[in-house]
Amino acid sequence: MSDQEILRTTGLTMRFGGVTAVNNVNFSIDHEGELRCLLGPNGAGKSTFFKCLTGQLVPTEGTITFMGEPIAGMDTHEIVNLGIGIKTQVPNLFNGLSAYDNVRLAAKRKHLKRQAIEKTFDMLSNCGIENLKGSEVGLLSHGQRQLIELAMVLAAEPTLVLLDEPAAGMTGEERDRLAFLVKEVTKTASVIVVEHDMAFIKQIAKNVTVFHRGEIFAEDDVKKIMKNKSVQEIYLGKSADAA
Amino acid sequence: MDYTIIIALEMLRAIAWLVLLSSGLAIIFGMMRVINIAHGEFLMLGGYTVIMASKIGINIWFAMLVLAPLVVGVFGILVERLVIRWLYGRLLDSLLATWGLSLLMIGGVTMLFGNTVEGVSTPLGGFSVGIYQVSAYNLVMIFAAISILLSVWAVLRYTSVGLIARSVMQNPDMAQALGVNSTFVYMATFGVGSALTGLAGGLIAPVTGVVPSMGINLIGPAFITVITGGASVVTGTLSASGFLGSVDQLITFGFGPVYGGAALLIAALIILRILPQGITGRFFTKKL
Amino acid sequence: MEKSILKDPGLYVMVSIGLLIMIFLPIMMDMFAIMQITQYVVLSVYALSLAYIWGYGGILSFGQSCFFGLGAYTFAVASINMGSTSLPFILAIIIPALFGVLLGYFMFYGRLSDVYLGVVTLVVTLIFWKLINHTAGPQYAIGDARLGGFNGIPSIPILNMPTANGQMMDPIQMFVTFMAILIMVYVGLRLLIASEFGRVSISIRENEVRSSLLGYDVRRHKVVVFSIGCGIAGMSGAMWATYQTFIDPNAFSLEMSAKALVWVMAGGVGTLAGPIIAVVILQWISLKLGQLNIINNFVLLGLILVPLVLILPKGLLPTVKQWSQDLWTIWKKNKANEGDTIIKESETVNAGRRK
Amino acid sequence: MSKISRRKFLKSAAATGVAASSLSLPYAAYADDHAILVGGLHDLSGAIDFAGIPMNQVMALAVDEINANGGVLGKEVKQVVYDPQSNMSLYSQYATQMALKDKVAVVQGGITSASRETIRPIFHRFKTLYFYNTLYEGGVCDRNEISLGTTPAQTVEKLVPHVMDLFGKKVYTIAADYNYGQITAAWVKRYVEQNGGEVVETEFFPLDVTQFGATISKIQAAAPDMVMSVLVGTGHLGFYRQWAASGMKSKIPMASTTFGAAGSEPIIMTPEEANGIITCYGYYPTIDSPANKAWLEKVKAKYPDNTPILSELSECTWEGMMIWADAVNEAGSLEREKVLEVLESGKTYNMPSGQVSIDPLTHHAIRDVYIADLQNRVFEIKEKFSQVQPIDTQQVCNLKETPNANVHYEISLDG
Repeated sequence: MSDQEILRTTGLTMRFGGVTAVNNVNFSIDHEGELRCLLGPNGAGKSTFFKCLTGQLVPTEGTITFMGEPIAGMDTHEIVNLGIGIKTQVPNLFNGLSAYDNVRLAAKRKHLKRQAIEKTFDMLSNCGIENLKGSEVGLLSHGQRQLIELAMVLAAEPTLVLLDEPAAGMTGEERDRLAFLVKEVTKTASVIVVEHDMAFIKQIAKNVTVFHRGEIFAEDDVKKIMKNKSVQEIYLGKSADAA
Repeated sequence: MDYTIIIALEMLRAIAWLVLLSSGLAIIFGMMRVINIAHGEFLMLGGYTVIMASKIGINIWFAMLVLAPLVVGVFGILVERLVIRWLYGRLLDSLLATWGLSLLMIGGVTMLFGNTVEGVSTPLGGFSVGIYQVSAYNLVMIFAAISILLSVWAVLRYTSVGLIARSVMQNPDMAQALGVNSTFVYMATFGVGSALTGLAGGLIAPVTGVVPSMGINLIGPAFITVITGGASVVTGTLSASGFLGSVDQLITFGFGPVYGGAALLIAALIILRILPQGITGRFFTKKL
Repeated sequence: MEKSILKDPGLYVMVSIGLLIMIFLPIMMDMFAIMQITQYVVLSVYALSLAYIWGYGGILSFGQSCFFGLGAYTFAVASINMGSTSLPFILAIIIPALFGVLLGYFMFYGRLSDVYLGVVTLVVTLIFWKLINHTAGPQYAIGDARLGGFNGIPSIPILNMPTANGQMMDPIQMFVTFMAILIMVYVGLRLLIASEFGRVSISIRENEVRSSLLGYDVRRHKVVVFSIGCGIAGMSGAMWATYQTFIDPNAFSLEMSAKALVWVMAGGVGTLAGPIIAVVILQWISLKLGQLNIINNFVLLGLILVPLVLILPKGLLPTVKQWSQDLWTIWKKNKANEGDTIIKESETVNAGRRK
Repeated sequence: MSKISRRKFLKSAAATGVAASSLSLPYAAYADDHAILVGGLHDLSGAIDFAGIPMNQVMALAVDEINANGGVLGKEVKQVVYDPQSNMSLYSQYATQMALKDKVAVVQGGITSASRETIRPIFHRFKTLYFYNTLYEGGVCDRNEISLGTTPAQTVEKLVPHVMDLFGKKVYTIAADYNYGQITAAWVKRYVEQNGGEVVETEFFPLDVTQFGATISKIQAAAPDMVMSVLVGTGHLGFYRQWAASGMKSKIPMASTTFGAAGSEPIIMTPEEANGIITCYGYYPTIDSPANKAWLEKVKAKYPDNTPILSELSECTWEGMMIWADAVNEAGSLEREKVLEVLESGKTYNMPSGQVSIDPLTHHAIRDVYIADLQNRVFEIKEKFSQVQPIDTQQVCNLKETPNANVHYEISLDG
């Protein structure tokens, strides 16, 4: 594993009119293969943070460096082509196309025609959704759509994978598959996961960053965070008990 | 000095003109996302109502202010029930259907009333500003535009009907879930939009040539004003009419009507490029 | 899964029909009918330009006539000045396509979408219409060609044969040439749509955000799609100009734009053959109406259009396809019930496009 | 003083070449039942149907009249009517159809100059005799076309001195921004200056302009003695209304060569708005002659309920049919060449509008021209000028020298 710093944000701030959704966030992923969980109540700014990273939003202030290159203000497709892949909160798919076509469109970014097709089949089988390949994705369940989107993200072989609530709507079986996949991914890429499901977090993560009101509230080992009283107060309360 | 006053008056009138032309369309488009290509023909219908009414001896003010909105409003509800209600959420189909409707209306009015009907003359005379003569009717149009905007604003802001309308505008599904009968709201909205259009058509009847094809010259400016204004009915209409009307008149005074018309279009283009959601998509977002 | 466009029977059926018409119509029909049909051919090319960018690129242009008009005027001005017609015809493709790149850059890089995109194209068209209408005075001339304002440009040369002696085409030759162009445009677009480029277009139409999240440059791609459509529209404008030997600002009119929308919508968005069928049917109806003089023709046209939207919401071709599939299913069921051998299900054609 | 710019258009005579030579030419316009077919091509729906419908009605009346008098060459005449719906591509299709399929003996029609320039080359190419019966900007030079309407030189020459005598020498011209408006405005300027006056301003309006507030203010600032209007179309109707609404109508008088040309404006406008506008045309329904009165009776008898609004356009359509029928009967043949020879013989016809003859050099009408003052929706005729020549077209066109011409010259006046 290389020690090159993957991602760093400095003073990252995003304001919408009078609302500050992300406030002065200094965040970094230091080495390849790191898996980081983002926690925080709804509206804490996690999804906005992701959108800044992928260029869907242009941050009001601050810098973002990815693999040593400043990317704030670049276009989404340029950032993505540098190697960031995102699975959005609500699966964002080509609803009218088949699962196969969806994944292949992603695979094509990295591979030539024949390899792209191989890659597509690999990804479909890795994600356990081979049986869905001919289905129009608009008609599938939420969990299935999550997996398809994941397959698309991975098919493009990104350096940094952003996963926004990947386990939502999944059956137990699908979630286990997901946890396995995420671990597989960390062999070649870094991963940032936004998740509410504490059981799932424990299953996959070591380091956790807690967002609150657009700022980084705490950043620590997952076990310590779960014992952190103030974190529990603002967010974990119930989930921690349940876990 | 007199000339300055005249220019200012003409600008106000030009703004009022755009407000009158577009407010009905703004309600229908802003609240229902239905593009009514037959809008120009709705205006024409308002104009014809006034002409036909005054022909049989009805007071022109009554015809303009009561009959025209009534007739076109009822016609609008009829159109909504027969055609538009099948097309909600299908923006483009509504465009195609209303295009057919506009042809139908042009032909229908020609068949029923003929294409050459005796017009009504402008009520009120002129008044003078220094050496200049100005039509007093201009003031009526400016006043009518202000009243329309104020009443739409007041209804949306202060009445429960307005609240319901706003909620449907924001999120039709949610409103439905809260028990709002959105079918009725849509019908009423289309009716009100049509009635306002009828009122406008009635009001412009004395200052334009009322012929079946008159709508063709009116739909363009109305449509552009609405889109440039953005989603908010009152602020959008006002800001877009204000901006486009002023540009049009200033350039017309300076360089002639060709360039005035072109300047209006170019101004709209620039606004849409800078503010892709129209003026109120960016500013005044919280306004009505 | 991977199905080649070349295995799509629909393509061959359409091309064969086209070739048959091209070869046999001049033998079977009189000159007048041929000239009528030439008009449908020209307008079909125009309809295809919008059918492509809207149905397969998700770009809704209310201003397709802008490029139609631009092509027509380019051809008129260039051919009047040059005398020959081949280069002007090519210019009539290139100039609208280049203008399409400019306008596309302006729109797509301004992140305009949806109905706002429509309105910008509409406004640009109105500007052209206004300005070209303003060119009545003698000072508005490009070389030997007077723009003529509202009255338009008369006496536009008829297309020359592309052969060496460069004779002017007679109506039959013009028909055959235009039919060949239509077939080429149709096949070209089908190939383009089935290509990788076309698949990306469709992915952008389906989901713009996801496409950019996969690293596709959505805006650049849209500009390219748009300008291809503009080039085709421009070419159809040139065909129109040389067919009529006359062009006026109506080429830039909203009506001309609206017609393209109507044809594509009536024929079925997301098909190419549908809009062609719609052109033929609707133009034929309006032609026949003008000869009937029963009641006001605008009334009749309206009475046809409004129910059309209500009855055929998906457009002609997709609806007919749907019906015939349904019928097929019912027929199959009956057969099966009668105890016959089950007919092997023919796979539905799905070469890169959505029903 | 004036220079006629003969802009050399590529002749669409080009079109006559290969295309026509391969066709059999239709001068025998017999239908199956041996009636002679005549084509009528007028907008019967759409934006200018107010002009087209009366023209079509009058044409039908003329056909009846011809048949009542024994038809043409002893055969019945039948009208073929298509409605181009104010749509140029339909114009071109129907024109082709009339020429090639119906093989009509003559076509009457086309209203706007655009529609005429769409169909004229088609009739020229297929050698189908064509009558254009609308007042227009002048300049058509085509032996196949007979243009019966007045041209600007015919009306402006008479109108300008008349109104300058009445109102004064300072003229403000407002005109529609297209060929007819531009050319007429140029003639207005020329004749105003010839009569020792001055055009203080000439303003052009696109046809879709509906708002005239700025112009009304500008006119007031310029304070002319009179306004000369060459406005056309439905949008421009707004000018007269807004002009009257501002109270200017009683202060600055107006003259026009377009107001009420098709007869509809005086009805759409109220008398308060339109009274006192001085116009000049080749025909008014109020012409006090036995021929006109008898004709009005005929129109009324055929259309008791839907009586058409009569104007120069519809009256010229009548002339077109009657002149054609007379020429065919005199030629004793439907052959275009023979009919044209009769038409070029300089014969004078007695028409409701007065004396009409066809100038053999330009194929334009030499006709009587009237000036009228509009009062309470009625044109009161003030002055009559006999046998006015179409001098504008005569400057650019000589069909004796160039019988194969197929051009629409742009007549431009410098200075």
